[in-house]
Amino acid sequence: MIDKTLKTCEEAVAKVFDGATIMLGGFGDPGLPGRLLEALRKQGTKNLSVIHNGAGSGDWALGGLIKDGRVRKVTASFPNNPGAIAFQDLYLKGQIELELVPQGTLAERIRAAGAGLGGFFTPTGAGTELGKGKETRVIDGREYVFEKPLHADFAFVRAHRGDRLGNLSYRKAMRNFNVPMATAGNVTIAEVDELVPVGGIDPENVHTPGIFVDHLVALPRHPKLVEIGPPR
Amino acid sequence: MIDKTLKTCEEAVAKVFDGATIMLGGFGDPGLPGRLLEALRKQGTKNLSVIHNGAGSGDWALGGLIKDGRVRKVTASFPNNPGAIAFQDLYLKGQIELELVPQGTLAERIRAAGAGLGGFFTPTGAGTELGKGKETRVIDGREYVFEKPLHADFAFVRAHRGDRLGNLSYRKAMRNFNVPMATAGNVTIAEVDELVPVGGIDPENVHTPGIFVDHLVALPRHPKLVEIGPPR
Amino acid sequence: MKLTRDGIAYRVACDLPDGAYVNLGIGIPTIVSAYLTPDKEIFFHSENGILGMGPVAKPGTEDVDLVNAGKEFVTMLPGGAFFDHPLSFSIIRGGHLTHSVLGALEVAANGDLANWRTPGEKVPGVGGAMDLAFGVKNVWVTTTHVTSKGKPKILKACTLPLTAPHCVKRIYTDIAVIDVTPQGLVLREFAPGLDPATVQSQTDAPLQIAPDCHAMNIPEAPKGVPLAA
Amino acid sequence: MKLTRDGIAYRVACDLPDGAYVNLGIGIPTIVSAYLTPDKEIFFHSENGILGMGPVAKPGTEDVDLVNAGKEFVTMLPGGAFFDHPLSFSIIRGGHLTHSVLGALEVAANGDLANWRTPGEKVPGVGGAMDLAFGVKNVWVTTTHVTSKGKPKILKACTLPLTAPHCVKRIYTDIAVIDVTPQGLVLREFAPGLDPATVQSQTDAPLQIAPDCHAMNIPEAPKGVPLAA
Repeated sequence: MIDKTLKTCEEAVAKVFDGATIMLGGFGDPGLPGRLLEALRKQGTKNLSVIHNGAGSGDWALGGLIKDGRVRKVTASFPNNPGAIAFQDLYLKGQIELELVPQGTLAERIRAAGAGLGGFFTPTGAGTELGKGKETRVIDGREYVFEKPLHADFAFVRAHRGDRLGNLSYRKAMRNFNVPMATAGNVTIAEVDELVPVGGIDPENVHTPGIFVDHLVALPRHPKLVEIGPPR
Repeated sequence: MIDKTLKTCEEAVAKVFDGATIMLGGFGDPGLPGRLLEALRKQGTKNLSVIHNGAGSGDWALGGLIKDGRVRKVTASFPNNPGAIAFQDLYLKGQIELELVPQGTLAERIRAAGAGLGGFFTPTGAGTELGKGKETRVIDGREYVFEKPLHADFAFVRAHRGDRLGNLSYRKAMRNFNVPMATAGNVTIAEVDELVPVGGIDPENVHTPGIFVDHLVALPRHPKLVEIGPPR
Repeated sequence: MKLTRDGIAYRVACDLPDGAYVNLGIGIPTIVSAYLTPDKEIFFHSENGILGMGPVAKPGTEDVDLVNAGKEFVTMLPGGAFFDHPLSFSIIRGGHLTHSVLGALEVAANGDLANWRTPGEKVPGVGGAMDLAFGVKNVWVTTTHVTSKGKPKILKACTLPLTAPHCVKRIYTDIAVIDVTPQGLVLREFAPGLDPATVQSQTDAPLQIAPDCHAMNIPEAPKGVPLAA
Repeated sequence: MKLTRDGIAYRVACDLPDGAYVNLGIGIPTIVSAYLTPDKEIFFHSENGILGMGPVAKPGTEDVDLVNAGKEFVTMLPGGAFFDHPLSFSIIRGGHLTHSVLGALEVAANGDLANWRTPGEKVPGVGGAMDLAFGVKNVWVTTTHVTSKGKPKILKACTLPLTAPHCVKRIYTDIAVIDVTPQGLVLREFAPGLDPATVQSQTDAPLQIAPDCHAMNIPEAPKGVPLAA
């Protein structure tokens, strides 16, 4: 019997190695694999390269990992989120590398990796600073920029429900980067709110089929919210 | 109040013009917009270019449209399905054009059109007859073929449920090409089994958001199955 | 008279057509939804995978899994949908949204938009701004007409890094509504009590005056907040 | 002795490991699932958007919306999932399936596969064959060792149009199990009553003999159909 569940986040992150590239799902708090990140923080590997929409908030989860000096590079679209104090501090000191990618291009590059594509042409960024130095091509009268897939050694995702086969379903705005990242990690580890029996997720509502998931850990959601924005 | 529903398939296909490119969803019978196709057959426009996985079966729906000499070109992955008699007859006489595309490349080209991409590199076909004459590129040690998006003037799809806003949900194996085609048609027309009130499809289970759908027609499913394969 | 932030948002809301699919950026654009009249059915998109988004959640009713692109707790309207980032940006990049309402640092006469890198900003960030500017059919900009130091923001050419070239279709400011056309900028409306010459004096790029150019018709305070002052 | 079609399928079934994610092509591969033992949990994928597919539906229980890639009515096992074509082929192309079991017209010593264009075929069709051959980690081929006219199908080089170059990892025929290695073809097993020399005499490409090369262990008719004759 296949059983991809693990008891603890510590076991789940044990194989992360120095210099590994890690994708982190989540956009704000929904879908953020916070407990996996805290376990990774304890685990101690360094020189990590992180792919995430932002650059962490405060000193918890990704923010904490960066604060601890464990992250060499961040690939993100929005590392200037107000809470990303640890990142911004190191960035201004020249102690952390940034690859800035428009959000849609980031999502598409991750998907391309999971889909086995060698790259794609997107209009986004053509003729701007973020397109500079990149191959461009005019296709049917429009200018496009060539973008390559983004692979990772590990993808950390958070879903709502999961089963022992690794099937995942998300709630509301949790899907975000988790769905493509689950397909693009060499090893994909999911943190879920609830473990359900096989068949407990309707086949119509499986958002990440188990084929993409290597391990999952079911843990009550961490009550901490790291990215609640101020009312605007 | 937005209401994208139409009463009849005849109204729905009325704007199809001579020489139009039409995507047809469905893989076998699940998801085949058969009633829209029969309405199109009555509607009479010609020189149509059709994008579909196969090339129709028997003399109903796409098979009938081809038999009536209304289709100039078929873009397909599997036009040699045993039932595609009308297509095969015209093809052997040199009276219909074929663009043969591997099934995954076909799906991805359609998705690329809906996603606003200019093209992508896929490994499929590199070094084969179907890659001949195409641009190739070695990326990270692997050879890829460049493929362009496939757009269409019209996309005909079939879903299970729909609401007046055009939100669609499919049943079981109905999603197939319908989901990407709905995003790639300049005008997307859906045939649904059942019209439900707004809110009748859980936001978690909307497979095609209404933004992609221009018109929909709710009609009891046609009992005819055109592509039941023989037991093997 | 000048429009307030609410006034600019109100003016945008007047122009959104029934059935529009709209992404609202952070800042003034967020206020637009408050001024929509109930005769129009408009669908709001959020980059993080929502279509059919409703207003911000009332305190005490927040759902921890439901935030918008600005990380605020929001609600859903009936007929909405959730999806993942690749589909969300297919909707943007594929030209499926009818309107993107964005803030601006600078807009040029040819429709070039600069809104992602502020001059003093040391840590860059782009988010979904470029995808929206490149992908959406109608990019509408909301901005004060001049900077806090009185410098025009509507320029012959942008000086800041571009978000996207040739993307802006219409500009809503605190003193004007301006269309970006292939022939240049066309002044359509000006704030009550002003005139085209005054608008031009605060605009670096040359303005053509639309034949039917007129003063905006702005009510006082339909939601309790003054629209002009 | 030669293996029957069921015998070849049986032999493949023996090698599929617990937890494998498998796409079965049309023909002999389809039979493989019938010979899996219940101690293994194996997940079947179908190109048209199914993972966790079960057996063909019993007459009278067919669901009109549930067919496999061969357009047969099938069933689902608990823990399965439905998805669209782009995701289905992301699973294939992205290397997520562990095994693709395909038929072959020709296989070359370097792993080249030809299985999509038959010599006499006038209307071409490729379906998902190329995506599977290019994308899946372990491409296993099932085929009769020679054509109906007695010509070898395992060749020094393919003569028919390729499905994919260098893709085949293992070949299951009615008389042999052969691994494709960087050093060439390696004979692992031969049908009961045969010997390596006999297999080589029916193979165009040179075969190396594995140190532990042995006769296959084939039961008589576990499902009522003879596996060898």
